[in-house]
Amino acid sequence: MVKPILKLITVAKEAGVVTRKYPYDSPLLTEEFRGKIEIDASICWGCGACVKACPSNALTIRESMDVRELVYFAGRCIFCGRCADVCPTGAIKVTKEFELATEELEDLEQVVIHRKVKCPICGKHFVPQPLGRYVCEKCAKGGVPTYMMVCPECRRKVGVKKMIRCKGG
Amino acid sequence: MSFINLALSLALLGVAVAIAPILDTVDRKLRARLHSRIGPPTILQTWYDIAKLLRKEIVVSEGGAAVIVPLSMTAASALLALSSLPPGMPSPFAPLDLLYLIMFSAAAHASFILIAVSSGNVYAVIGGFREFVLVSVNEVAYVLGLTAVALSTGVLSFSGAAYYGDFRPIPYIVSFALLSLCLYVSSARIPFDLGEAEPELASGVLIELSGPLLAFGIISVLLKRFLAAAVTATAIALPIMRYSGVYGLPGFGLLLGLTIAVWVIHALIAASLGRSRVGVAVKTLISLYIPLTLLAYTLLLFGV
Amino acid sequence: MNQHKDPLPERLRPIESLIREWLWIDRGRTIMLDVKRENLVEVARGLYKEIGAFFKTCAGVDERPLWGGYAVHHIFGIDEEGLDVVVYVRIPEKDYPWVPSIVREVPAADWCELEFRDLLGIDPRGRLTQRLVLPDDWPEEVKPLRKDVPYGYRPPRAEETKPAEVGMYPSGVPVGPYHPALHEPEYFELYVEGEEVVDVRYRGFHVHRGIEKLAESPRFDYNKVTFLAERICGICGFVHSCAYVMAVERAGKVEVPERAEYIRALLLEVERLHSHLLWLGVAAHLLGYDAGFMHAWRVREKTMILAEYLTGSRKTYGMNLVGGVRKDITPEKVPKILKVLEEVAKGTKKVADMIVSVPQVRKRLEGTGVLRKSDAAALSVVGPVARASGLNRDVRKDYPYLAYKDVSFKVPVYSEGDNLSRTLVRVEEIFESIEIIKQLLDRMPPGEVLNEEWDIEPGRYAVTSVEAPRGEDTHLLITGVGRPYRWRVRAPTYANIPALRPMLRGQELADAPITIASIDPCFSCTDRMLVIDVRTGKRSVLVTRPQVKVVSLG
Amino acid sequence: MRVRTPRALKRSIWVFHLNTGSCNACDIEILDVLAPFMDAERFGVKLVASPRHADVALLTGPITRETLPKVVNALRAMPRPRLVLAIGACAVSGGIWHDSYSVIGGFPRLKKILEENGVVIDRVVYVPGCPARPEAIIYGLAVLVGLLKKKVRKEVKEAGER
Repeated sequence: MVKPILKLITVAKEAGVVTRKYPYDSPLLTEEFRGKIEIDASICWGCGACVKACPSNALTIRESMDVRELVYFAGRCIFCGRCADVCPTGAIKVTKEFELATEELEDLEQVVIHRKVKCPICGKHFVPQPLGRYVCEKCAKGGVPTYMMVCPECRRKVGVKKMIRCKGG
Repeated sequence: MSFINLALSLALLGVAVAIAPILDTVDRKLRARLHSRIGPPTILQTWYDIAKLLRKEIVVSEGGAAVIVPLSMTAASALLALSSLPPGMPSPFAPLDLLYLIMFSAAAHASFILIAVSSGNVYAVIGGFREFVLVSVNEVAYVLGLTAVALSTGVLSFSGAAYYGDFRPIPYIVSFALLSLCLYVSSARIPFDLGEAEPELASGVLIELSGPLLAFGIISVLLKRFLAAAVTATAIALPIMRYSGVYGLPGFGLLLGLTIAVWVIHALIAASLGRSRVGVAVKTLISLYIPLTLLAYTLLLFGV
Repeated sequence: MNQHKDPLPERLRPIESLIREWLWIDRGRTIMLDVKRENLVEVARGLYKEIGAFFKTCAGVDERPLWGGYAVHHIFGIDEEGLDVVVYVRIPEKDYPWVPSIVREVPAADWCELEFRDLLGIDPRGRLTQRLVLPDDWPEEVKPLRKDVPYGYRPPRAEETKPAEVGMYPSGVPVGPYHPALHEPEYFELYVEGEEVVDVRYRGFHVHRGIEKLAESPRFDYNKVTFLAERICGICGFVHSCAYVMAVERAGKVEVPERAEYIRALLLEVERLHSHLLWLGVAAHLLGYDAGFMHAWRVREKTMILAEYLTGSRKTYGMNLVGGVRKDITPEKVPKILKVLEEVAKGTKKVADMIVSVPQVRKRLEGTGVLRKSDAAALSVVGPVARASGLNRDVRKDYPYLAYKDVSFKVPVYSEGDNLSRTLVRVEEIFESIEIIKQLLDRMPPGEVLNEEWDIEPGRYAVTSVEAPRGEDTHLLITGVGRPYRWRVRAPTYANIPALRPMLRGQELADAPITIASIDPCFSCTDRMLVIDVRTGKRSVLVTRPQVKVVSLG
Repeated sequence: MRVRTPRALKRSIWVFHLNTGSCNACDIEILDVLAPFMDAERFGVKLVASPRHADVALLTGPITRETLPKVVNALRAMPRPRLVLAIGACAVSGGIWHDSYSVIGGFPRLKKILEENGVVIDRVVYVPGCPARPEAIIYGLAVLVGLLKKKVRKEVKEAGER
């Protein structure tokens, strides 16, 4: 009976008190830890690559008439960081934030609102502005930016008309 | 029975109720340290727990309301058993204090088992059954141990032994060993906390209790535990009182101090052992009790 | 199917006449035997009894979109050859598919047959059947794994408001579903005589989350499923994700950089370290020795911090992708890893020594929960449970994968088959794992860790096994378009739970929790998708008065 | 009726572990909270074996169909005030399984079922994470009993602005 008591005392003495006094002390985080993500609205295009890569549907896109909302719901997030991997602009950063406890599920939402480009011909809203601008810039190098801000449908119509005119002319 | 006797006895009861939860926190603190962690924030943790439980709702299962009777019986018997100890003065029950002690301790254990039966939960009933097996072995040895201790002082009363006992060291030590072992078992600590065995019984006897009822249950368990430590402490204190004449308030302090010391030793043992199996526990106990009892009584008979 | 028409291996000659055709799916590793339905029982008997193969699992597949019928794949493994044998049976019926049951020949096939009955409606004929996987109020006609059932279809609950009766068998002691000894909702009913357990009834599959169906759903693709696979089990998740990606890579012939294979193996061992230390602590706790629990977990915490340092998360590492891993182990990290390993080795030694020195702990481990070698073999148990019963089975040795062929290590084997030997096997494995990690760090080749250039053809097939801390984890994968067509997971606990019966019978009730825990059960693995019946017909004697109520329900 | 969280709960929090079909990762992190490195006993936290003794149910998992009735019963057995800490992505919202056939999908949906059954939950705090790290669980407990304030709040940003 004495042996286990002595052994326990030795082990406990060697180890000392190991408790980390979180929240009064810093948490036991390593530099690699993946916490909540943060979306930098200033460079986000609203392309939806992250939404496609997200295994748990924590990132979703809500479409309405003139607005596309990129919604990040931390309550469903599995903190894998795939969105940050695939983000073409680097707008998504993985932070070390883990103190997310809350009473209201709403608190866990992060919404990025993208106004959509309005088609000058039919007046329909179709693509988030930054994404549209990016595509324009890319195509500008190729030299045909004219119809880039026109919705795909009108663009097709215009293109067809143009072709007909070309052929006819 | 004088006024001061009664006052000291009542003081012991008051102190017991007040410090048993504190000692329980000490227990937890000590265990935490042995686990390399900090443990409860203050010494009052168990009191805070009890205070919180008192404000919670009571959920009573079907037919479980009867539980209140054995619950109060347990606490009352433990207290009565405590008051048959001499807290620096002869106990109010002297010279029959030993008889009362045996009676009330048995009542405390029995009513504790009744809690299990009246709560009607399957785990509680198994826990109660285990408790019963253990208590029935232990109580016999306890009676024999107490008597042997008293016989080796020549007086069949603790209160008397503290004043005019004639201590025979060898039989006293052997009987003390027997008694303190029984008392450790009756404190329901590991390896003998079979009735509450959490991994299989989900805290057994007390499982159905909630809110204030649970608080009451916890106090009963702690009082039983305090009783075990206090009886062991009395057995140590008796020769000191007898030969150095520490009576009255200092005697009270001595008893209390020793009780705390015994509690801590109990806690230390409990922290470093694992839980036994009921069959094994009983076998081990019998194999220890029989030789110890035989030895104690042989020594007493042959007047060493 | 990937075809290699090569001769049948020598070992399979005895059953050659019963095989219609065979295909090498992966030369030297996996062979598929196309067997006529009426020959199935014969083939299973031959493989199991004459050839000495172990049974791994079986899977039903809804192959109606492919050729118009169902199929059942029985997977056997021949450990000595490192060969997986898939017995493939076609079921032409569209409406009432059935297949002969092999449970009489192969007792280990008990559960998986019930599983394809529940999930696909393929009837295993010639045996007792009852519901295993699906909840009791699930409508009989909905078979969730059939391709025509949408993945998110939730039939209305039968009676939402009625509290279920648990512990309805008045003579049993319920252990679970919410019980302190089980940290998972599982339900064991122990029939006891006095304190002795005379029989066990198990109702599991409380944690069935429909993973296999989800993986086929349009919500997922090959890469996303790795994260799903990881969440089959929070303790050995990396094992599942490894087995899954390996299956995809083998089926799709995806090149994997060698360094990635080393990193995967290394993380698998880190996971084993944490899992075994976790088990050691929980075992000590179940024996009432909390100091053991605390100290084992104190040592374990270091491995958790290490895991986070290497992967970014304490659990569910999120490291695997098809084609490699996401994060490299840079040379700066090596000294820290070695330091942690040193501490863990030292700590484990002291704590294990301390735990075993406690008389009660030793007494309750020694000679309890005995699983004899013959029972172990008949039930095809895996992992430490098998090794403690004298079966030398370890996937890392028998079917080498990843970087395990390049490292040397010992496989601890004990012959007593009791709880103590299972403990010792695990403790020894902790030290072996530490050695393996050191060797891996030493020999890690340089280079890339992720190959993202891949394209996977549909209709390919792979079977992979990975040695989880609890034993062999087998995955079967048929590729589809953009995502798996069928993915079947057989977690180690699935193979080990049936062994609880021989282990628990004749035990004292007090030792039931530790015995149940001694297989290191991981129900969340097992239940991805399913009650053992009390077939003894023995009278159970009650411990307590009838109509007992479990507190949590009262 | 809404029962106020008694102040006494700040000093003594007894928790009952209720796994509703989780993958075990959150569950082992809960045990980790009690283990030496985090040692929740510092806050008077104690893991109890019976829901009758508990103040807080540590609920993990997406609530599978099979566990649903048992979960309802276990929660009903708790005396009031009845607190719930929903731990992990699954308990918060169903996590990666949120639309699978055999799960209910997170505590918010369970709460509705509980209300239908007349089981009142006095306070819930959600702790996201997959798994929630031990620190996050401690933080959640502290928020639950009112020792700490929540940090997160809904963010709505217009693209292009910072």
